[in-house]
Amino acid sequence: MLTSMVQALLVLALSPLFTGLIRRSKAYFQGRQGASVLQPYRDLAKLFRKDSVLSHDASWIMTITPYVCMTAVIAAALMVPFITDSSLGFVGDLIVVVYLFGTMRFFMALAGLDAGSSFGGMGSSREMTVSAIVEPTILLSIFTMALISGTTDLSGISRNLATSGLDLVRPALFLALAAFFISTLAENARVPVDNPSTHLELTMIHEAMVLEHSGKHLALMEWSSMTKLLLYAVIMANVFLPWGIATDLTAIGLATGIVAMSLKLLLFGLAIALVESSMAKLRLFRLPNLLTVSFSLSLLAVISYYIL
Amino acid sequence: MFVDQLFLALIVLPFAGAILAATLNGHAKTSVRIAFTVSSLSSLLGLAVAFLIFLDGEMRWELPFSSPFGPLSFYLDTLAAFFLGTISVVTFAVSVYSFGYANHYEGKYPVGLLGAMFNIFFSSMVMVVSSSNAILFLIMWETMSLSSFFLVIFEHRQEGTVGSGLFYLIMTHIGTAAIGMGLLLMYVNSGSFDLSSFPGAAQGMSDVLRSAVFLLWLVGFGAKAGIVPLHVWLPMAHPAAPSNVSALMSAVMVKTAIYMLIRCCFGLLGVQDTWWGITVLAIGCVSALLGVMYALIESDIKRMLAFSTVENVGIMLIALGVAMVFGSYGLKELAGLALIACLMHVLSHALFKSLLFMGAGSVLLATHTKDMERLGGLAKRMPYTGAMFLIGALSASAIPPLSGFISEWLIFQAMLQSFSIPDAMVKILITVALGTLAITGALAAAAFLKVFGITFLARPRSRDADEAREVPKSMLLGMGLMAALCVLAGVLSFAILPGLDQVSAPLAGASIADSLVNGIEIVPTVGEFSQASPPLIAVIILAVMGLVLTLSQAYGGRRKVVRADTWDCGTPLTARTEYSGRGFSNPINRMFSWVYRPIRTFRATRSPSPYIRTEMRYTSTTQPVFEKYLYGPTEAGVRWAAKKISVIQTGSIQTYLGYIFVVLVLLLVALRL
Amino acid sequence: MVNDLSLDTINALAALILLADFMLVASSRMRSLTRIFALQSLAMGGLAAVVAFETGVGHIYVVAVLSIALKAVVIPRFIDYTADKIQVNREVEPLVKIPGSLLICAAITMLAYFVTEPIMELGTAITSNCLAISFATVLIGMFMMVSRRKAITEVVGLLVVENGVFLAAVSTTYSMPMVVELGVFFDIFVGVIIMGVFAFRINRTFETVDSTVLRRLKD
Amino acid sequence: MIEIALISPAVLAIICLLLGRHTRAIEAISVAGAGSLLVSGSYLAFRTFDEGAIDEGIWFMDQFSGLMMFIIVLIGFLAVVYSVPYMRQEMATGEVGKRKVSYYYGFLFLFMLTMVMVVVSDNLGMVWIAVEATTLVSAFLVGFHNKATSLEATWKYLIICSIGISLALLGTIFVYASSLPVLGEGSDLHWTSLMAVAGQLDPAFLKIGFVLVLIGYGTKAGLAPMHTWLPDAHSQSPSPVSALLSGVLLNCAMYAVLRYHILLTHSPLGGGFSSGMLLLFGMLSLGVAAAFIITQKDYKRLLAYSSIEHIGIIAIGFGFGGFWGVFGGLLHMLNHSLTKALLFFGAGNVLQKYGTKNISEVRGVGRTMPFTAALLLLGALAITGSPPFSIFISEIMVLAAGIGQGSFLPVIIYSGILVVVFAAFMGHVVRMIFGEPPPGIEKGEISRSGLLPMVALAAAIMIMGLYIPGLLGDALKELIGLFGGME
Repeated sequence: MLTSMVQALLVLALSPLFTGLIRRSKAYFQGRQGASVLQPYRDLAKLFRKDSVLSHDASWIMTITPYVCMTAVIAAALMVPFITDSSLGFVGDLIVVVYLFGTMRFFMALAGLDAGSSFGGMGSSREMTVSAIVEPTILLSIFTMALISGTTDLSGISRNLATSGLDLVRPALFLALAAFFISTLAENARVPVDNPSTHLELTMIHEAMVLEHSGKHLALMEWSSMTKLLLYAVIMANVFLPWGIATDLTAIGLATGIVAMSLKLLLFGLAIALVESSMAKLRLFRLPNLLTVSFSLSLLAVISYYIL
Repeated sequence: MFVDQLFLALIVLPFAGAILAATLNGHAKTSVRIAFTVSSLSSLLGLAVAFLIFLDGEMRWELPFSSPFGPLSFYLDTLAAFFLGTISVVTFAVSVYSFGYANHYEGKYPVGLLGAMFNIFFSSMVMVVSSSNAILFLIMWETMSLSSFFLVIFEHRQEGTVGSGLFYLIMTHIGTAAIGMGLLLMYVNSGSFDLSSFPGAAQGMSDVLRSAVFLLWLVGFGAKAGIVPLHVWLPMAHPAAPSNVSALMSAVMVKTAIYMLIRCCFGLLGVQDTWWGITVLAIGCVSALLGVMYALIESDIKRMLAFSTVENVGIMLIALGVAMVFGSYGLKELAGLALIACLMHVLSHALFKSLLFMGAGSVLLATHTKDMERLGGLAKRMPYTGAMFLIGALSASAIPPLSGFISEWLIFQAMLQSFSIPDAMVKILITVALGTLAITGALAAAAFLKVFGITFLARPRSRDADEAREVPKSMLLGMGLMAALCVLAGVLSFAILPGLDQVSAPLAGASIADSLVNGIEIVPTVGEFSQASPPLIAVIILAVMGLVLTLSQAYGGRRKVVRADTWDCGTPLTARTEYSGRGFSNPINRMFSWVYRPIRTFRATRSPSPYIRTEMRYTSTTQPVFEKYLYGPTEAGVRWAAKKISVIQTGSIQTYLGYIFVVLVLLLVALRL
Repeated sequence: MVNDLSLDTINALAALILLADFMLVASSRMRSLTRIFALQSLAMGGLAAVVAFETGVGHIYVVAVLSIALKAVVIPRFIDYTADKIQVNREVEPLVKIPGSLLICAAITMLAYFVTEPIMELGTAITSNCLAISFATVLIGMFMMVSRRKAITEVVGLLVVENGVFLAAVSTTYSMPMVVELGVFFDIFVGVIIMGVFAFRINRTFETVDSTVLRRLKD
Repeated sequence: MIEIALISPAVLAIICLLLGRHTRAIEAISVAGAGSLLVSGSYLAFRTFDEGAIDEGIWFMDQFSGLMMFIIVLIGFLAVVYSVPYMRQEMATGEVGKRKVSYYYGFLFLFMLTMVMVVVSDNLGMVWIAVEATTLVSAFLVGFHNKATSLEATWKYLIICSIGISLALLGTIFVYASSLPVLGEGSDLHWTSLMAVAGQLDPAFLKIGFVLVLIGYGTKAGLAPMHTWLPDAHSQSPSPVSALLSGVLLNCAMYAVLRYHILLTHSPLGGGFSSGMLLLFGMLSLGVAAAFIITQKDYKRLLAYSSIEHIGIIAIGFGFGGFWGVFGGLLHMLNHSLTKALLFFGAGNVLQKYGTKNISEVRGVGRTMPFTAALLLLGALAITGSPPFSIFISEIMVLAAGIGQGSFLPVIIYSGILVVVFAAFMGHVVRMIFGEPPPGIEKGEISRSGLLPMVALAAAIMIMGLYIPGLLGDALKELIGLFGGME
């Protein structure tokens, strides 16, 4: 109980760092100098101290959305194993986590519509379109892991996988991992699905939705998005490649866990940055192809689990 | 004994109320009050009966006179009681809502008759789930259809209403014919019209015959439940009906079909073949997916909700199909789990769909339109309706820990357990169904996001929407009740599930209540596969929410909230600069254009410069695929044949005599040969 | 046992009835139609009388007398009267030309023999071989109704059918019980009168008795 | 005893014809007379139900005749009651004069007399005479309005039914012939005496006899393809007469066919031959009627075709046979009479209000005549086989019989056509009842007293939908034995 709270706080605290890391490495790959890895912290702190501007047209939905989003990611963070394999898995399993992210997306998209600007609507519309395929992909790829490890509890998956050595490794795992990786990019507004640093409204998805938020509200929105990104990375690390996770609360276990997690996150951060630097954003109506590929991969993962 | 009397009262009361309301038709206000007081009282009675049956286990009761088809008996077990309870709860809330809603018909339509039919409709649903005699069942089934038909065409002077109602009536009649044939096939083999004699007879029937009965019932009840491609009447009838009626039809009437499918496949026929389950599963998948896809692109709120009903019926059938597959492999616990998931979805869908239809009714009442493209900004003008509609939409989108989420979660869990099935092909099929269900869930969220976002948020798109006012208190009360239940049924689902187990245990052959609920946790499986605790999720969400609010207020100090115009590149902010509903769903419309087959036209008036267009016109309509390729040709074919046959009535007496001559000669020759 | 002369007479009369059928189909004048019908009815009556004589059943005489009185005298007169009154064109105006009609009637006669063959063998009556002719008469009567235009010809056709039925009754069962036989005659008589009444009315309303114009009611 | 039921309508007819222009007196006497006829007829019917057959020499009544008798006197009484306001309205609009009204009531009673005679005659020859007499008498009622169309209808009715009935006479002769070797000269063509020796009758004669009787009386019963006169006659006659023609006369003709069917069932031939023929013609009628119901533009013709459909169902019921088939067939005869009478009465009100028989010109009956509309809608639902009305019960019995027989193809066609008919029929009626009435149509019922018989019929079909009175049920079960449906 306490461990998972601490871990959730840790995730929350480290998420800007992870975002900073990706931005920094992306800059490196692109031959730019880039800002410090701590820049996201500064941005958030600045935003927290600013007044919020709300649209005349917006309703109470706009106001509650940042809090709902933040709540949803924190609740999800409580159910995801981080350094150790303990989390509040008995409260909610992987489906609950995925649907908590769904809640966040739902409210974000509502807020996008609420201000009555055409950009917000466009962002919401595109976000929901993308998620229509991405969400099932995520579910199916984690289900594959649930089947492999015999539980739908995320901690349980990590534990069972980590403690059984390489016994449980199957081709399905890699198919699921590939599908999940593409979905992670799509869900977290990364290239090639979305461009997080775009300035052109017509190409935006995620940014268009939060366009009308400002000040403290924007800070919460940004922070919850960062946390979501980190959580996806953590899930990827702990569900698909959980080796090294701390299965007990001894000092050695924890140390191994921290080191393993840091390495894995670094790796994912670099991978994301690499993808973002080497690929161009896809046109919106080319996206279905990519997403369908990832969905098929995840479906194939489950099927191959049964066949192979 | 006490239950018997309550049940008698439950039969008599609505009829008395109906007669009274119809007689007082002239005094609109009084008749509305009487009708809906009676219906709310009788729904409370229904709830009491259901509750008592859950305590006692079952109840049998007979009408005091006999018929050529044996005694007209009623039998309620826990399954029937569960549906009786669901019907009653929804009817109660809708009755409360109707006090306010029905008043606006005063002076325009005979409200007393609305109230009378409403009561008969309720009563017929009660009797459908409780009839034990096949013929009595058929009678009540058609009474239910007829009374709902009259309710659908209540606003008969509206363009298209009568046509929609007729289509509904015909579809449901086709269903009744199939059901009747199935029942009679069973009767022929059992020698008794009592449903309780059917399971025994089913044992002695040949495979082909039993499958024929199964398919007949699947078509018959499927027509009522709205399975694709028999769903076409739903988006026609539900929008045409008064909203309180659509709430009842969508939330509980289609459930009576699910009830009968469960009853037939698990009770009357006994699960026999795996392919039955697979068939139900496949139909469920297609219905769920197509239902939600059409819901997504619809811009009429009530039509959208109707398509969403198709989707949810599909989801229930997926769960039922999985239960049947498990049952066919003798996996009783898992069959029980899937069945519980199905029942939970029945319950949660009843709750949120009635809430949403009532919400749609409130919107309709306040703005006189159900076209999303003319709405908007209602969350500020009708805050309570908006909030409650949002709760319904969240539940429909399976947002934890609302009831819709719990049921979907249970269905996922049941499907994940398919690894226990020995046949790999079946496992893969269930996996595909699981993927379908996941896509359905995501699309449903998009659809409900759209309906809430476009209707309630941003700026109003018409004057009607701009001038909308909050609806009367009784309507809010009805909706509030359902909204509260949507939340409670989710959070307190650990208390509901043992009750559902009482329903499923006799059908599936195994009780899993002990393992399913562990304190406030739900452990939907054998072993340690997965678990969740809805109340804890609720607690965590509330706690974290409080924490986030407090901390974010604390950090950086209290900041002002400034009101300003939305930024829109400097263009004037009008209703036309908002994103429209059609625009919202356009990416998906394009992505799945092979399903929707949209017809798009683009026309621009020519002007001297190619860069300056004085007028541009873009239209996009979706083809009604099933109407165009299935129902249209069928009707045309029947009409064509009728036209051909009707040539024989030439009007010439010589021809007529010729017919007799020919028939005589033919028969004489045939006799000789 | 059976008087050869009677048998010959019966066969000759039956042949006359069949001949009358063909003459009816062949005739193109209204007047001759009723004459031939009267002749046929006379033959019928005669046949009945012979049968009565041969079997000694008293009431067949009554039948014979009634047949001759009604069908050979009263009804033809009545039809002629009606036709005069409403000034029917004297042409029969067939829908099927006369040579064609005759060929069809020949085919009908063969058909009648074909279908009645097994029954004739069963028959115990001395006249049972007339059955084929009675069927032929019924069918030819119907054919007349189908192929002729005028309302009056339809009535005549109907009466020919009745004659066929009567012949069948005489040839298989030596006619029916007395009370029935009387009732049948009464009905036929009243029927013809009523049809005459309506032929009047139709003529008044449509100014024709061509029943092919009666085609307003159709689908 | 039976003579009373024969004499009283004859006397009433004569009184009506004699009274001439004293319309009020005729009306009073007619209603009272029809009422007393109802009492005496029902008494006879219930006596047969209760005690079994009554044999009075040439008059004979068993439960089957009892059922028919009850239908005749009941619908007859209601038709007379309905005729009073109907004829007054016709006089008010100048359609008919006082003299004609006396003819109308006179012939109405004669018509009832002939129908009663059909069902109480023991002698099959007498049955034939009575059936022919119904044609002759009712021809005047069909042609009552003396318009071009009604004359045309009458002419077709007279000619086609007469030719049909001649064939029935031929058939009767053959059946008589089949009995001669057994009974010799003593054969009196009485149905009871034929039944007594049914086992020894000659099958070849019976076969050809039944075919001719079926075509003959089938013409009168409206079985396709001999039905052609029916839509014309039923739509052209005054509405109360249509009710009698559709609801009662068709049943009487069917009754005659079924007497022979019973005979064949008990003969060495067995029931298979006649059942098969009934099934064939029933199916044909159902199909043909359905086609016309779909394409129909005239609501009285719609009802007429619906009668063909229901006669088809009755034939199919007896064709399937067995307990449920016969039960359903018999019950359907009663149910169809009640329902069709209700609908024709309703159609009469609509016709007098709107002055047109065109479906497309009648809109918004619900607004102009709410009670008629409600009863009409109820009747339409009932006639198309919706529960909780009685026709549903009999139709489901027929279906059960078919399924029990294992004749799946006919069963599928039967149910398919019933669904199509339901769709088409309701489509027509619902459009008439709802919507906005055309301009110039005043609101208000034609008459209140005209609604009374309709309400009575509606109540009857609703009650019969759930509950069959014990006495009737027992009588029908007795009859099932007679039809050989018990084995």
